[in-house]
Amino acid sequence: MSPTRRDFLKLTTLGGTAATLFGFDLKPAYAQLRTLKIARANETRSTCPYCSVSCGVIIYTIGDRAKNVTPQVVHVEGDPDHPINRGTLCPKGASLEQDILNERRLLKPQVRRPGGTDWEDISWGDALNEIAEKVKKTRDDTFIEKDAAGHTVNRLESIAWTGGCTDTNEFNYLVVKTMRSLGVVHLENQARV
Amino acid sequence: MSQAEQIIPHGHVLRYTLRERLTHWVAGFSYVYLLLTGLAFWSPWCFWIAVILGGGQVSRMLHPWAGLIFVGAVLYMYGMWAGQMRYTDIDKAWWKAVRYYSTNQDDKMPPAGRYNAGQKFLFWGFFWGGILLLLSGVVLWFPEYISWNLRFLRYLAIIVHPAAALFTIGLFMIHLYMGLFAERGAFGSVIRGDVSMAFAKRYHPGWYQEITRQAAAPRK
Amino acid sequence: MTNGWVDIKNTDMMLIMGGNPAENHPCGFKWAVEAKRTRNAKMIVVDPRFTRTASVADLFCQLRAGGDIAFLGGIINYAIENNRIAKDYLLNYTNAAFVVKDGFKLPEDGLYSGFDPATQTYDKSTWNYEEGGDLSGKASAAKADPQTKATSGKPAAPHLPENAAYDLNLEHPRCVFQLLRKQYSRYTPEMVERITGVPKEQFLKVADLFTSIRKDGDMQKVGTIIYAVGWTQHSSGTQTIRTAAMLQLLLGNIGRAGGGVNALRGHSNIQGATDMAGIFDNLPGYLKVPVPADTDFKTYIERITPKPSKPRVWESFNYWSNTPKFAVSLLKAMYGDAATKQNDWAFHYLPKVDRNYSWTYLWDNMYNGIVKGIFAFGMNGVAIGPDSKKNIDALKNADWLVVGEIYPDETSEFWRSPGISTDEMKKIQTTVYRLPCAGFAEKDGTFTNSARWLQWKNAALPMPGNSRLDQAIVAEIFLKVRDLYKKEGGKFPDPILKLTWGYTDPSNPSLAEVLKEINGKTFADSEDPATKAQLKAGQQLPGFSWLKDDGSTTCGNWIYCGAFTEAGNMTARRDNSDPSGLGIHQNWAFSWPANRRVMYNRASCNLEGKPWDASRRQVWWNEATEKWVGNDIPDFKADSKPKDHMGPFIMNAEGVGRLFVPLGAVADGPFPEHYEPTETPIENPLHPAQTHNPIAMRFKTPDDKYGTPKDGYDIICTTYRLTEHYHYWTKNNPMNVQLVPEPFVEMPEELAQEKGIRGGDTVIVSSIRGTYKAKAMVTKRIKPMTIDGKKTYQIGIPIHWGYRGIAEDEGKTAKTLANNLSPAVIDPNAYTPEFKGFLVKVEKA
Amino acid sequence: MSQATLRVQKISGHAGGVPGKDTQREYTVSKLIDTTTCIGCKACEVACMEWNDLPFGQTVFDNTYQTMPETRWNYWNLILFNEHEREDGALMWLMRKNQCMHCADPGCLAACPADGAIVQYTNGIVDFQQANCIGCGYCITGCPFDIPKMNPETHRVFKCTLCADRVSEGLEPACIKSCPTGCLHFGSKDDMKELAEARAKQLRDHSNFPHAGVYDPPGVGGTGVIYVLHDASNPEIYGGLPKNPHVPWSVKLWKGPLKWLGNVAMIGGLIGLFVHYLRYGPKAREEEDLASRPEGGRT
Repeated sequence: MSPTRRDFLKLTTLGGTAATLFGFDLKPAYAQLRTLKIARANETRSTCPYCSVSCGVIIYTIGDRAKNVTPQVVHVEGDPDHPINRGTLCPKGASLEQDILNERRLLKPQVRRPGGTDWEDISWGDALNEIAEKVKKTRDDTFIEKDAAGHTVNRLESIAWTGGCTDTNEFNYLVVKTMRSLGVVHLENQARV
Repeated sequence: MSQAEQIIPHGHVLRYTLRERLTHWVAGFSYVYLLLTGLAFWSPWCFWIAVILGGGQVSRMLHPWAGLIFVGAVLYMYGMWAGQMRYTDIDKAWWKAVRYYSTNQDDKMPPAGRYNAGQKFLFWGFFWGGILLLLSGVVLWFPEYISWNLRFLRYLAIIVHPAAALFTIGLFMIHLYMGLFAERGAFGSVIRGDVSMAFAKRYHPGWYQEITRQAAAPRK
Repeated sequence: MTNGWVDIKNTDMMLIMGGNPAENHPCGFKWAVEAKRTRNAKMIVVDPRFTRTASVADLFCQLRAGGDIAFLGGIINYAIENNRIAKDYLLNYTNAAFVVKDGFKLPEDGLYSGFDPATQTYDKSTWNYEEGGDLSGKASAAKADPQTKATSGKPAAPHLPENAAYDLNLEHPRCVFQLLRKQYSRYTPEMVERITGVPKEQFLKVADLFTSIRKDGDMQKVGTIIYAVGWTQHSSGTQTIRTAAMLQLLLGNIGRAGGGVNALRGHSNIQGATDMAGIFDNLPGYLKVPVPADTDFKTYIERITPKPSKPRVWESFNYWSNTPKFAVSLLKAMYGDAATKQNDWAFHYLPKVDRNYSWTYLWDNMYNGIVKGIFAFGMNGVAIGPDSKKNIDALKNADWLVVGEIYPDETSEFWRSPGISTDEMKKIQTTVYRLPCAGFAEKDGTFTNSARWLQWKNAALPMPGNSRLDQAIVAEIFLKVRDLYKKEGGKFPDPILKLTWGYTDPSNPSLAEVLKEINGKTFADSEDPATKAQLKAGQQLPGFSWLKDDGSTTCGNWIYCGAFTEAGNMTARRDNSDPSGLGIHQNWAFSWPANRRVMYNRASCNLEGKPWDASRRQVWWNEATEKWVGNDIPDFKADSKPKDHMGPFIMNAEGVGRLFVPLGAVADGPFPEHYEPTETPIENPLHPAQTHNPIAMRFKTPDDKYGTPKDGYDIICTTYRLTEHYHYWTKNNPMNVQLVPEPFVEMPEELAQEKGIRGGDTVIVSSIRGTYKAKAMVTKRIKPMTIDGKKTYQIGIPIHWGYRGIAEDEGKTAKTLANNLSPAVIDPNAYTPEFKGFLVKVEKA
Repeated sequence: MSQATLRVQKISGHAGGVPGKDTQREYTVSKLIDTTTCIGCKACEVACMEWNDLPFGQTVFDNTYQTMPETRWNYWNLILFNEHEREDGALMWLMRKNQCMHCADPGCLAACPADGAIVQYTNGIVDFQQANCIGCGYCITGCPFDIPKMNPETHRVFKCTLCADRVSEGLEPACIKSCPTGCLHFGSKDDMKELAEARAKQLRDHSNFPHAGVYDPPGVGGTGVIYVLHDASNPEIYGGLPKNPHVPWSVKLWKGPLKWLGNVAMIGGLIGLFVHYLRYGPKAREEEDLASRPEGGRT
């Protein structure tokens, strides 16, 4: 940066004005700008979770991944290297920072009991144990081993899985593995609708 | 406060009541502030004035409020003096003879009353100038609320305000010159309120006659 | 997409219909704009509304929602009658020359041959090719005695003939081309106008412009068709897409850079979800799900493995002949050592399916008490519909619901949806668990985009609060269930106990490990006979050509084989170079199948193996090395000589593209036929006696009602998304809420005038099923239409609001769901609900 | 604290010339907005909000896809949506990204009285320095495009900075980067001009837009944001894009002749009065003289 630069905050002082009143200043004038907010932020390449174009996005987080730092997102921008979006984003992708950093996020497991009129907090352990018990009981109660014709069907019609559009392939694979092993046939996904 | 309450030195006569003097100085001080900050906005070469007066932001913030005070004082003056500021035949003659006035040949002037035609002009000049400054000033105060369709108002204001201001500055300079330099005693009159009989007789012969007639009349 | 996003830049002509990519896929749409800018490509947009896409189109045409098959059929008719077809392509790369079985009947009366009104199903045995050889030049003979074979009776078990009859002159009256011509000769411009409401002159403009690329048989230019759920979400969705595919085959646009039929999927990973079989009727890699009649693995494999069916003089690669390898490797991946040749590779661990368990049936079955527990992970079934009220009622009947979400959604709060009183709430016996999951930025793993690219993404930051990774939640539930079965025993525990789960951290599987498992590995040293490449036991497979049906390989999804090889994670590759300039980007991420970017790219060359257009060279036959080579990976048998005449459509048993779909691979007819939407203002002008798709699926609960103009429902309504919002997700995002703060209904000025509605007024839209309340957007962009002589209005509703969201919680919306209106009726092939083109009425609130 | 800076070539309310002007070679940057490929997706609106960390505001449905009626102090970039019927009856849905035009002769800068509150960098970007802004709003009046907007809380005026902070670091503005269809471009003014003219020619030759052209109005010395329009003869249809924008006449009058007139009058008046005093002096030396002074006599 030029050592001769001066900025405008100084210019507005009387002295500054007087200096230019009685003699023209040939030192170039500079104006201050906001510092580039992502200059030292950490970059993570990711994929936009919205439509199927799969734009590459760069998630900028504060901190240099040092142990004592909890990263916080400060900006999200398109990945210019990505062959499809080449850095561009739509209004949804461009606002991903607000999706990551959102005060409406669910932060704790909750349960609504039969007949309940509000949510109750529940621990992860209790929630998962209860769910596992319900899965087993429902399965044991209704599992169909043979159909009317005597063919082996080994299916479970009473439990359904509905998967979302932003589940990763790996997650979906785990779902297929676990659900099909339970015998689940009501296995559906946003892909249908 | 009535005239009677004020002690007038011998050979002097009350020209401005306290109320009048106060009003004058409210208008005067606010005008000076307006002038200084206005000049700062008028030309970059004067922007330093704003810096001295607390910075551009403070100047911009207070200028309209000072303007309201000034216009308020002017309107109050209107209430006090409008009746005395009517244009008369003597004023007509006065203007015809103004060259004598400006060359200090006051004896060649027609006998002015409490206010000569020049002062009346000053009064009306400030009154109408004040109105223009107020109207244009309000637009300039809140330009963001003037919709795009009414933008001509802003365009008008931005030219009317300085034009009116320049006009009043002209009046102001003459007023200052007359009051401080040309007419010895005039300045004292808006401070203490009284002028010497001689002053009254010389500059406002009509008024002088009026008050001496009043003084001669038996008191009730 | 048969092609890819970037590939759109190579096109000369775009027909965008049933999709609004500018709105819903803006960043992909750039390549359409690029084609306009760099190639002067023309863009035709056909849509019920003048959309954002239409705003940059060269030609826009307003269509009645649900008139798509008629419109496209009309273009097919125009192309044939004006000889704007790709003759060589048609003859050699499609089944145009195949001769269809006698007894096959076109649906002049709305029904194909074989319809049984009692069961509302088709006997599809006549929907097949004739067995036999070359009938070229023998057309007259066939004409002379058309009845001889008709009496031959019903074949016992319909299968494709090994030696299909054909007529290379395309003159045989029963050859596919002649049937096609006959079928669509009824779709005259006048008929198109009656059905679609598009004035004849305007239709002809579109037909002329789109087919102009094949003027005088020139093969150089290429046209693409781009669509999305505007086609899918109809009771005839699949057939609409087929019509487009047929048109593209006729014009020779498939397999070519800048061509293809390009489905723009609506979400980040529903292509992946389809590939991975997150749907009831598939197993990963599009393997068909077993049915009860598949009493053993052999029966199953025989049923699902096609045999070549082609003219004897041609070749067919018939890639699905490898099905056994894919199936065995999948079962080995799932059950490991427990899957042995002796136990049929644990075939009976898989559930057998003999009925429809698709999305709409799922809710129907829950409504009827069959489904008792439901998992909803990132899936807001109540808002997504169709018929949201029915879905809420269904959830009331469930015992338990487990929701994995990042925001409070409609489904998890169905029990306190608007209109449910505290007393009613107390009667709802459903237990609801709402588990906080991780957002996209907090997870790694791959998404598969519309162009079939698998792209690895990295986790950027930790999860907030006490939320958990989705895969950790599922793993924990599974492990706990498994423990319970270990401890207590229970019904058929084997598949649960034997499921492979060898992840380093079983309760939180690393997704990279899962991807390695999906890719698969070999248990034995092996060698590729063609390339002599070696593979050692335990190594990752380089591609699906290495798969074996002897149990020596595993693979969780054969089409993803090659995604994580010994060379590492191919989906994380980031070399964006593109030496050909065709937007192939061979070394960026991984594209299934086998990293090919344009499917069926053999069809981009003529019979001799030379590209139709020398300026867009994708693949070609290298005479010197006697191999198919190119900028893309040839989607073909690498050493198949052009003179062997192997068909480029290697996934079809015929080896060629199907203008005529035999044997009910499409349930409602070998050729698409226009049927009216379930709720329609008119009778079908083609055959008033058969207005609807005879096998479209409706439901029968008290919540399932279908409206007619007689009930006062006479306005056609479509639902759609806005570019500023994403489904029911961004209503939680203050930025998107600021962009479009409130729900609205788009309607024509004329309709608004008639009803005394001004822009910004609150209106109530009602179908026979429910109501929707929002503000009116009165616009010139939807015009009234004349459908079969009747003045008809269309309106449109963006779907993005519900009863939980920023605006909703602030009390700024009426908290109604757009899918209160939509009917539960589905397409008989893809089972997708009809979200487009149902009937409503509109009133000022 | 390290801070980025940019060299300045024009300064508002500044006494004297611009320090260091014309002592270095510079190039002018420009945005190109091709309205014929704009799909009104609002990515640029969001990118602007996100990059500049602007606070959210309330919006209401107003029978349009447009986010809000006009730009705000905290919303610098707004796409204007207009349904327009052509003479042949064909409907056009015109979308125009509206923001600061970064005029070569900026009306805002001309009108601004505050020293250094508005600057024009040597690359042509016109930027507001809020620290120096006095909140007078003259820039609002000076702008022929209705761009600067006042924050009522802080009484400072804000507008698009053309992402000067990004540009100074060699990056393109946020809106440009985000634009999905590539209707936005960024580069040197010369390059953008060339690109724009070529696109306009393409529209004239290959599309049905015989009046396609480039909007780079000379009234404000050309702009740092240029448009390609389907119909350059009628820019008003794009949400009131002025056909021949210029700095308002009153601003010119005020900053030009009136300023000179006023200065001459004021200084002349002062000199005149001074000379008058020298020549004539006071009407009377002392108050006491008044009575005894010979009538009409000179002192």
